[in-house]
Amino acid sequence: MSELDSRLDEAERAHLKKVLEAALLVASEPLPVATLKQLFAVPPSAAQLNELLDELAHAWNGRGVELVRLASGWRFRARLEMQPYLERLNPDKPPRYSRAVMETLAIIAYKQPVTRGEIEEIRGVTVSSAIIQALKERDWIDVVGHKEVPGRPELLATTRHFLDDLGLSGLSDLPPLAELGNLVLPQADAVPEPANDA
Amino acid sequence: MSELDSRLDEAERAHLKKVLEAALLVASEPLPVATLKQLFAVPPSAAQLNELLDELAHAWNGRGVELVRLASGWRFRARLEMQPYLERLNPDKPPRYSRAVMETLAIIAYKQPVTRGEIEEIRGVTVSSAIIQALKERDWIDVVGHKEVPGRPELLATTRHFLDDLGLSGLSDLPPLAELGNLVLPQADAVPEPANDA
Amino acid sequence: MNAVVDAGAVDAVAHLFGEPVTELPHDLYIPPDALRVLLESFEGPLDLLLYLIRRQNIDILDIPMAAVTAQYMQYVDAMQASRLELAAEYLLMAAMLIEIKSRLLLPRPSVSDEGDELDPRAELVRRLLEYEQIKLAAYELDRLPQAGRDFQLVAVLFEKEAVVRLPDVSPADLRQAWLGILARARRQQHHKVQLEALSVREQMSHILRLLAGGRYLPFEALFDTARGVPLLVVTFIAVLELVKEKHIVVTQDEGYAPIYVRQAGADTAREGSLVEQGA
Repeated sequence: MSELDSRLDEAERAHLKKVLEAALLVASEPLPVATLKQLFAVPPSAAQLNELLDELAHAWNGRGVELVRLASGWRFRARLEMQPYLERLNPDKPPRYSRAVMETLAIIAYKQPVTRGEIEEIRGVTVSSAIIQALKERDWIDVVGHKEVPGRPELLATTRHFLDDLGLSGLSDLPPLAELGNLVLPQADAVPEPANDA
Repeated sequence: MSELDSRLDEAERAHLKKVLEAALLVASEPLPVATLKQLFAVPPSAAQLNELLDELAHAWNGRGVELVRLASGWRFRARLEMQPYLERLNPDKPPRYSRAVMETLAIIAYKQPVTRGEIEEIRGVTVSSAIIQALKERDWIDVVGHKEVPGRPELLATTRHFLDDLGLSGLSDLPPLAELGNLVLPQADAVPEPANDA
Repeated sequence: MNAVVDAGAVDAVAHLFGEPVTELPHDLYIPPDALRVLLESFEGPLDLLLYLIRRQNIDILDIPMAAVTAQYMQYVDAMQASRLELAAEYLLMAAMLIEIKSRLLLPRPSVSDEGDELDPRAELVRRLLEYEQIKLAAYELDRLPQAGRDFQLVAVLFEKEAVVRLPDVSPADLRQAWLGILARARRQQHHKVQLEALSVREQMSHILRLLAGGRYLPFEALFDTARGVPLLVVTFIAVLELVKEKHIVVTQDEGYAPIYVRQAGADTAREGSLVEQGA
């Protein structure tokens, strides 16, 4: 039917998918289509590969593992619903980042590229080196340049690895920022302050 | 039929296998049955687990990855036949043929059928037996006859397998020699080549 | 590390992203331990201020500066009274709040170049809104599933060293090798490197394979008519070349009789092997 069908017969398609599946299952990083092409002496076109990968992803529907397309390529990962089971094998809960870390990360993600000074201006407090260091070591942020102001501070931005780890295919997949005017927080359980402390 | 069937219905079996598969795919080491039991709040018996794992392994027949039972437990691993493909993705120092091998191969490809003497005449140096042997063992060249001159030397030619490995449909797909003449300058510094440089 | 990562063991007094302080007494006598927790539960003066404003459902665009400043100062005073090390930013904010309040008390409001009235609170409101936006974004970001924390990555074993790796060769490598030969040949003029149509050489090898083992074949059997005229021509040239290079022998008993082709020396080869067997 499609152009692809006319060129790859069923046996070829099955073989290509078998190799793609094996490569993606053993890969420790997401694999872009350009890399997947290198699997084959006579590589299929990018369009053919994408079609095969879509079919492969579809074939994993309903399994405990899924094939997803991320910022830096395709990767297999366990579905979220498997986490309660998998955590039983490894009961050490991975750390959750503090609000200070997450706010710093959010500023870098949404306002990038930013300097540390600009982060501090938004948060109203000093940003500790430990926070920047932790995010760099996680390979979630890196230095993309220097701002041409006195001191030439580092310009920080998020990495592809950050998008991969959060299952995003690009920055545009980030949760949209609330508009400044609409920021009224629902405060259902707001306790009124006593009048005498004014 | 079996005792297992009487206790686990199809939906339960499918669910258990889904969790087992996900756990084994994300595990970085072999998982013994005792560990796999911990996945479940109400664990199946070891016998039931083994039967499910056998079924799971069977379901992976014909794929590029297999589920195997090792001394230390169950694990997924890439099949041996996937190795040539997967290695293309991890080109950590790919082995390379020496210039002597490549030139010998090029001469056999372009001038076939040729004798070893003719190869030596073109290259200007002796061709070691090791080179010819290595190319024969790889099934890239073979003997297609003997030249009717004293000593009846072997006539060497490239094989179908050589074309397949290089992704060529025929020798005419090789880079045309006629265009190559203008791409090179005569070698200024003639470094004598060692005779046996396989 | 504790400053960076909360291992999840946060007490009820200070939730990470929820309402930060829910159990504080209103008389502002706060035990120092609780106050430390309180202080740590805010991400700075903006966060504290935002909390005070939001807790009372105050319109952020019309902040009653007197009330808010008084509340803020009470928290700061309590922190200082408990000799908690207070970040300088809290004191800076206190000074700023007092300054805004006093400017609001002045009879004539300041006027911008365009003649608009400048609300002394405008810059504070802008910063509060921007901070709140990021605070919400951080909360949403933290809710996204994270690799390792909320889902696992697949890692199937690939035993790499199981098989000896053979070098890969591409047609380009062959081209490169040939260029090397050419470069040498140019220097050594006596090396005549001829450029021939490859398909002829290929066909020569093919014919020799057909005739392997001393087989006799009818001349016509060498030609595959189904594959087009060009190949027929190439095959014919290949036969001529093979005859010229004495690789094959073409025989015909008489005119118009069938023409047979065999490898040159095939008979002798067979005789040779017979002799060896007998020996």
